[in-house]
Amino acid sequence: MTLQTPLKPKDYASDQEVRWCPGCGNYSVIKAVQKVLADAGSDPAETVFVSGIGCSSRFPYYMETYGFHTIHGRAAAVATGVKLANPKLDVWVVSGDGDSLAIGGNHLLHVLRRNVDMTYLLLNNEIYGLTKGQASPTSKVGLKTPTSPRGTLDEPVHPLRFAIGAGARFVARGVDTTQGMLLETIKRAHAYHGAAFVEVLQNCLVFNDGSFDDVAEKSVIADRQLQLVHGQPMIFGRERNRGIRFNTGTLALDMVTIGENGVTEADILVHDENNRAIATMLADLDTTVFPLPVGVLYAHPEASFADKLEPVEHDAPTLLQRLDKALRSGNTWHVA
Amino acid sequence: MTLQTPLKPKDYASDQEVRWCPGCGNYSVIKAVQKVLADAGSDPAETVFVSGIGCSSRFPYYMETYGFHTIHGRAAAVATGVKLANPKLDVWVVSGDGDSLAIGGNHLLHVLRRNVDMTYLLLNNEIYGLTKGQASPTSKVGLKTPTSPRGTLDEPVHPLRFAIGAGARFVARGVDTTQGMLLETIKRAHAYHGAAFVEVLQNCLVFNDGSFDDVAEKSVIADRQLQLVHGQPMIFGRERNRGIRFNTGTLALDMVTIGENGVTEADILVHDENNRAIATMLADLDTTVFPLPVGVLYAHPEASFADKLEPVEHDAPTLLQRLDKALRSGNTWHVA
Amino acid sequence: MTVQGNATASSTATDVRRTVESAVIRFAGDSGDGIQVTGSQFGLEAAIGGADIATFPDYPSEIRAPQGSVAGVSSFQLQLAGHDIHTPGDSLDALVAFNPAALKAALKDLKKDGLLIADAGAFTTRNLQKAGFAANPLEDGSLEAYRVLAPDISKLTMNTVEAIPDIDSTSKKEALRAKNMWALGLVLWLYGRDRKTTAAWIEKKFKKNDQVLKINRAALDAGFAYGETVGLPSTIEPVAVPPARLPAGDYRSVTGADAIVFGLIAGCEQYGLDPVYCSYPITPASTMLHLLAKLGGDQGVRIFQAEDEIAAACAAIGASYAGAVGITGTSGPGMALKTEALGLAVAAELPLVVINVQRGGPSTGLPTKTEQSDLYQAVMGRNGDTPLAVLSVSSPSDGFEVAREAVELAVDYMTPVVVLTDGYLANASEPWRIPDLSALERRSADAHAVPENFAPYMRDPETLKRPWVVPGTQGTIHRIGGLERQDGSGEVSYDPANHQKMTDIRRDKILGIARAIPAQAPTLGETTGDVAVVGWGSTYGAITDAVADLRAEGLKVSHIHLRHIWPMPANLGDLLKGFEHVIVPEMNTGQLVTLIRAEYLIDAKPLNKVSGRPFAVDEIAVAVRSLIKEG
Amino acid sequence: MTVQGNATASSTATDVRRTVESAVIRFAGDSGDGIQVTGSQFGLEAAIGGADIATFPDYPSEIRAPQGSVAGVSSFQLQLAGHDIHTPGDSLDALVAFNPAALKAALKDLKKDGLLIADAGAFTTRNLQKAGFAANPLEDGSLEAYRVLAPDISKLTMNTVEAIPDIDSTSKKEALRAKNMWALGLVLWLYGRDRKTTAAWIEKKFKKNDQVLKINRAALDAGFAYGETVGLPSTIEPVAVPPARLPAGDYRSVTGADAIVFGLIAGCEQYGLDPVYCSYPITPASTMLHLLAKLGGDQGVRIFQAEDEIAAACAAIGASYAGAVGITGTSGPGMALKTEALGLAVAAELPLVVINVQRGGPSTGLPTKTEQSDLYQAVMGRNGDTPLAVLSVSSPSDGFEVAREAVELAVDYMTPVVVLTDGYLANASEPWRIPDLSALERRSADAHAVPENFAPYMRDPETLKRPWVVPGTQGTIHRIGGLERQDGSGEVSYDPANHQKMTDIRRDKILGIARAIPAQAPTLGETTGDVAVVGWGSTYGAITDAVADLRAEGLKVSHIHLRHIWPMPANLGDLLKGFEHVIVPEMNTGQLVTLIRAEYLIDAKPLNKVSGRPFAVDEIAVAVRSLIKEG
Ligand SMILES: Cc1ncc(C[n+]2csc(CCOP(=O)(O)OP(=O)(O)O)c2C)c(N)n1
Ligand SMILES: Cc1ncc(C[n+]2csc(CCOP(=O)(O)OP(=O)(O)O)c2C)c(N)n1
Ligand code: SF4
Ligand code: SF4
Ligand SMILES: [Mg+2]
Ligand SMILES: [Mg+2]
Repeated sequence: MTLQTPLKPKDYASDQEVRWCPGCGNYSVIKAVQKVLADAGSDPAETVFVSGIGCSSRFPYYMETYGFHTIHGRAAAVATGVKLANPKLDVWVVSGDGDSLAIGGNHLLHVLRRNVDMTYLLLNNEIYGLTKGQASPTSKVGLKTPTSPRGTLDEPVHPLRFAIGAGARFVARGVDTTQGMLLETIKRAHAYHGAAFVEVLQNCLVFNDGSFDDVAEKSVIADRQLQLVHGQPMIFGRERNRGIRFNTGTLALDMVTIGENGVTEADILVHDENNRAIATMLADLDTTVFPLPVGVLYAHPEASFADKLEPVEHDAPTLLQRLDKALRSGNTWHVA
Repeated sequence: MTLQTPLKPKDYASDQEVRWCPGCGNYSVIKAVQKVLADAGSDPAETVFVSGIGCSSRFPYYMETYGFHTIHGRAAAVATGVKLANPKLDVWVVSGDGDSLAIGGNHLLHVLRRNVDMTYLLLNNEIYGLTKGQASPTSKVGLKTPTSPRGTLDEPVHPLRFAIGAGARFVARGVDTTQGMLLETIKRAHAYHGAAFVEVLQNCLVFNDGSFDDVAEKSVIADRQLQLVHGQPMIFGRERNRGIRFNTGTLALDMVTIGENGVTEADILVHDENNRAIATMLADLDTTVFPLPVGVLYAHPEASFADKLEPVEHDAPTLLQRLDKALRSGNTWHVA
Repeated sequence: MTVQGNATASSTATDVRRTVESAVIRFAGDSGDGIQVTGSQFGLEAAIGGADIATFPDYPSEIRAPQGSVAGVSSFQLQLAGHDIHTPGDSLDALVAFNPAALKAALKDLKKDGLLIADAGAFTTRNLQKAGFAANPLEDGSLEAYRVLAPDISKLTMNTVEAIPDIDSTSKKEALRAKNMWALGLVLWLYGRDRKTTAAWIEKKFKKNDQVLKINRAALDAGFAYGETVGLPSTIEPVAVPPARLPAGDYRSVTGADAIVFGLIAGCEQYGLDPVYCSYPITPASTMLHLLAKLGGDQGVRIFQAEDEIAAACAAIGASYAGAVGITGTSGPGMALKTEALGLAVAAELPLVVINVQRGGPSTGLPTKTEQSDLYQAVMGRNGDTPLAVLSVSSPSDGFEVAREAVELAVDYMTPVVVLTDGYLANASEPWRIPDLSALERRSADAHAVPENFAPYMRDPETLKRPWVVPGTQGTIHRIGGLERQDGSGEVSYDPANHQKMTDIRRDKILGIARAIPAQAPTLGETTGDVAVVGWGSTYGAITDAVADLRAEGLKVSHIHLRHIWPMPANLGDLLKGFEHVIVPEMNTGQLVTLIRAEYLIDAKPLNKVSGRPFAVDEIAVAVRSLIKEG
Repeated sequence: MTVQGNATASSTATDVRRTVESAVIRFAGDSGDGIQVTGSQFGLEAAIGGADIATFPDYPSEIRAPQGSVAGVSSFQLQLAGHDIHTPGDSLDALVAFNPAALKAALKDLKKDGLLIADAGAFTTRNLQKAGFAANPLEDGSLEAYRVLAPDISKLTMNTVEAIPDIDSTSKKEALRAKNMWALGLVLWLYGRDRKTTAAWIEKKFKKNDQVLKINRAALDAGFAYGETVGLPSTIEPVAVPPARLPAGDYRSVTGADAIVFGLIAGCEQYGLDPVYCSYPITPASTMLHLLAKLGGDQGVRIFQAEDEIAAACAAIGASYAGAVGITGTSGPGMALKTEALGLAVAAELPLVVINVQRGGPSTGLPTKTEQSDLYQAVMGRNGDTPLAVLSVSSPSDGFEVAREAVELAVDYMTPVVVLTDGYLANASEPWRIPDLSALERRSADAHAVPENFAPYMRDPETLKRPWVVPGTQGTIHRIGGLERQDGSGEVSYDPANHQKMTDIRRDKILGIARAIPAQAPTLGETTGDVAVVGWGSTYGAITDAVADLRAEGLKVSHIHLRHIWPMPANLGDLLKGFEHVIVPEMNTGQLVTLIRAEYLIDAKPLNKVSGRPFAVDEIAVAVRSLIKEG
């Protein structure tokens, strides 16, 4: 439901004191979300934020909407229940990398494959913030933390690759330092009908400061981020002369410079949100070399969970008659 | 450890009465596994089968090796613990589609991304066998079961796609009706150093009979299965004249006939186990139209979990001294 | 199909039958032999014919346990009687054994001089071996203590099938599978029951396969005719069981699983709320999910087969949060997985109904066997001081009332309510008078009403419940969660005094339920006496029959059966103090007895049985007698 | 670094100080103010100087709770004394408040005439407002009851830093963060402690940043010098606390978390087994994982940070199955998630040590506050009849012995053992005499020995444990799992009689531990009397001090503190029956008291406190006195 008299972004902010560290990346996410809701004219009373546990999961407290701060890793499952009971509600899940991909990995898998109608924000700071800085499943190899004093060993989970593998129909990425693109991406996700998955790279300045500097620092954004727009060539760079090409020899993506080695704009791959194979390759790019793809990698509208739900009869008197009928179906007999 | 005097496949069968329904697809899997162990000269005493709960998870009882029939969905986690305590053991996990992808999805994700050294067999019958035929997360849309009397609605999880998305370094598929290929595939998996994931299409003749007939029935195998061999072109068909081509226009895989429309063998895509993008496309193929890829889709050797484990000091007297040192590190003082 | 019951139970007017007040019959065979179907159909015919019945289905946990093995025996026991009964009976009047393994497993329960019907055709050397018989008991004289009727049922069935006109040869091969119908026909005749309902059931079940339909129909008739026409030995006489004097009304048969499902729906309808049932398949709880799936949206029900029990519990909590009645059903190990989520429901103070169909533990344990060993888990198995209400079901049909009440308590107190039933009850069936739904109390017209001066954790002064104001409501936006909250405002609070207060409120809210529930009365017997036999759950039938027997002996024994496990009825302590001895039979190592001892400091004695099978009436009677003797 | 303690505690020989037997001091401020570090360093200096100490760190659950707010106050309380002490003290002799919010939160605990040190520089209008003060309490006369010392610590610190030669301007901006060191310096001087250890700590901690090192060093010295040289008002006199007469030996300071870690390692080494610690981070259990990670393979330890608590428990079970000692540590909600896996460990009869660092519940509750509300969960919180052993820790250093014993019981009985500690104990520290490891008993040389005629579920006749024969052993191949198993052979078994037997064995095995553990003796007082105060866990200190006080009044009160929660010591019932009254103080709504009542039918009375804070000594004393008065 949208409002007749639209509200301002700040009207979506609750009166609760925000308890994130000053400078935390979460601030820019909540700002973007409030703007998205305002732009969409969303009715706060019809909007629900569900979260797990973590710094990121405090999100609902700061939103002037309905909110449920549940238990670690289970927001997706609770949100599914909310949809089951009232498919009309606008449901958001906000979760951290630990919450979504350590303890909550299974539920995330299943909301994505079921295409449960929700906007799912995974605030990825590659660390356990709330519990004071342990390695998370997205921590880069070698990160020294209290649980990995000599550096982590395990290959991290890659949120976008995981989401695509789980069968997600909407997969996107944003970065806390790139407000405009983040806003656009969340707006697209919110407008998507089904499970819209957005990973947001979010700096935790206390326990993992600068983990994304290499791609997220303001000064490098133009060169180090590939802003994806459906139907547009994958061009990036301060001079807008660099691009991504599909190499038909290696069957892999290449990084090229327009005007060099005979490369022209026509050689540049045009982004097609509907191509899952290319989305996978984009998600797989080694971003120490390639730019970081941001925006909507994959979007493939399909019937959502709520669309497929069996209609439910609500009218009590009718129901009573139907229950009576059910009780009397099959073999019955009368005792006089 | 391999044996000096090799054993026969039947030596790996325990004296337990097998309690699968006569005709169950699990029989051909256990036969293949016993042969793989015999061929590898595996020492039964150094071999451990860990399973969850389900028909498939009864597997360890029928193997003359160590075995642990654990709880539903947790075999991967238990097996990880076995590796932690004794990295030398040859660890297998046998699990069902419900066990691995409903309740156990999260642990499967994490053993795959950590590359924990084990051969993981997911016996996929697209149904909950042991609990009498409810829909599983891999059930095809529309399947009528006691929990979906009017047909399932949710899009299934796709095991191979999931495994690749989870960061698996070895991803393969076998079919219960294709013994030879199944044997070869499990052999490759067993030989792989790290987490080797094999999906086996396994017919449950009681609750989901014929779910794979369309690709697995003996008579259609040649035309409906694409047997992948590293370095070989992707050719299939009774006449070995059909093939898979990479279409550089659509950036997708095509099905072509050699000798038609100017297609020659040179146009056929050569299977490269190391190309994750192609593996993803193969996993994604719509097998109602395309043949079912079987064999090793993706194999990318990398340091395994056990390789990376920190060495552990075992010698008790030394340890005692070291503990004493630890106790005395930092600030201590003496009271006379 | 409604047939007129209470007519003469026998099908042929020419029969001259001895009347017996009750009979206990067990069908036993391979799991592939169709034992469960045979038993159910017999029960149905008996019930429709006016008898009271109680059934006990028992089967192995493998889908196809090894043919011919004792471990693979599936059985179905039932008692039919011309009066009100409560158990499927201790020892058997008749045993129908489809193979040697079945005989091996069940013979010890057959009464001396009881009737043994065996399929001689199945007593092959191989089958005898598999069952561990050195010689054929049908031939070696070892069954002399019983009345044995051992036709070659297999062959007789084959012959019958051969004789059907137009039967094709592939179907003939399948004919042996109809031998259960042959046996059913014979037993129906022996006990003077009709076979119309079974005939109709065959028509419906095999309507897509005319050949199989004919085969089953013919086998049923042939078995029946065998009794009627083949001269049976004089020791084997047909009997009649008179109709039971049940209260007037329309009846159906329900299993414990069915009754709970209907009760849940009825409970929600009282409030005009939708049930949302979220579950993950697990034996023996799945049957509830199956029935709910079948009933579907038509009954206002939404079901959700979750990815695991954690998700099921969490989705149910989400559904309650959004205004439906979230329900989650499971069995022991699944209940263990829901533990953390139940804590959230307690902290968030949301309604939630949890059905736990207990089974043999620990761990995977004995999945298809019954036990009552999850009481501790239900009452105390959570982190923190996390009280909730616990109810229990005493008989298959009792599930209706208990499930209905569970919904009421959940909504009226904004709390999770755990309902304990068990594998025995879930599968067992009994005749049930269909309740008059129009008499259902219509409760609080708007469960989601916004109280004046709304605050999320304001309290109803009577029940201490907080208001259930749901997302979508204008003007009451708020946030809840599992962190401790300020009483009233519901804001997150770390204030020590507030935590103390909230902990006390949560405890008092649940304890306060004791004021709303009826005082405990004895099920049977006086309110004082020598021995109180205190039970809960499915021991009901065995205890009540045992107490009836003891009272018939003139002993001052009463049966006190609890529906309300937590909180316990307010008068329970006083009631129990009126007895010299208190004994608590439980199918566990002593769980309710611990609560009673701790609450009332009464030296209640445990009587425990943990064998995966319900108590026999006699086991209880013996224990009570020896208690009286001792002192 | 080892320094010689027990020397004169004061640093300057010229001091003339009044001696006090003990002092209770609290540092309080914003979580960003470095309160925990300040408190720990003070404690360390006090301990090294020969005092006994007990500490109580307390902090909000946000990483950076809102600056200046009462909810954001972090505090660190400690008692130092010239004698053996057990608690961080009830009321404060001195309070160091770094801002108005800290004053607001803590003032109620300051004794009349107590010393209040406040940073006047932080009492700005804005901060006063945030803390909810209408006027500045430092100026409005409202603090007359206290001895107030309120220098502008912020400014004094800045001035000090300004005066350091070669200090750069960016570092100057950070200088304010050193005000905690200034305050620490002053308090160290006031209580006659040294500052050498702190100086060395600063050198080490900031060795990579010379500027910050100098700043902190200078601030520490300046605070100390302020006391020494600035004429303090005569009401504020420095004091000396004499050294405590502790048993001779080498000492270190340990937190409860440290002690458990060391105990686990020592326990495993007794058997020559490797500890494999599998865990998922959760407050307040993570610190154990951190220490174990640091110690690493060097100590024979393998750690595994699992994807969740279920995986952690299962991996630990897998590790035990493969021959290591599987250990899993967590806190309440994580413990809830492990429930199902614990059932598997009980059924499979594998050793497993589970450490539960209890925190405020239910659900997420009060993650950084302490509570003892998981006892029910530990003893009874599983599906099925699923007994295991439960131990509890009474003081920070007690963790060593308890963890060691937990390993012993797990291995000697092939069973999971749950160790209950809590958030208060895990974070609190005390001086600890480093144990003589060479005196550790070397136990059963080969824990994995293959017994003669090996069968997986054969039993040791004494302990009833099954043999721990691990994969990799030749000639003993077998399979285990969570389904019920045949006694002896360990094959899957659905046999009713066997299930009964196995259930009884599992119960008796655990109850049999009672024969192996020492009889319960009173911690303080006689074995009979008027009142037994029965405690467990971290209430130890408060109870023992309260009982000491009561006994000093001549009352016949004893303190009985349980380490063994399940099974309880064999003589406990008899012991308790020797008292007129039994009272059980617990930081929950009454859990141990339920067990005691049920076991012994003794009218034990609960004394409950659930505010997230430990009992005060006086709260217990008052309750006991009124019990005596009443009855
Ligand atoms: C069952 C359970 N296990 C563990 C915890 C402790 N815990 C709280 S938040 C968290 C992880 C936080 O990391 P993340 O999800 O990445 O969120 P962030 O704080 O980084 O935003 C953990 C382990 C818990 N609350 N509950
Ligand atoms: C915690 C828990 N939940 C549910 C079950 C019941 N259960 C046993 S096996 C199974 C699923 C079986 O399906 P699958 O894993 O596909 O194995 P299959 O029998 O098909 O081989 C379920 C739901 C259980 N044993 N434990
Ligand atoms: S700890 Fe990190 S993630 Fe958490 S609020 Fe602070 S900066 Fe943000
Ligand atoms: S039920 Fe299906 S999967 Fe299970 S043993 Fe039978 S055929 Fe195999
Ligand atoms: Mg994080
Ligand atoms: Mg399956």
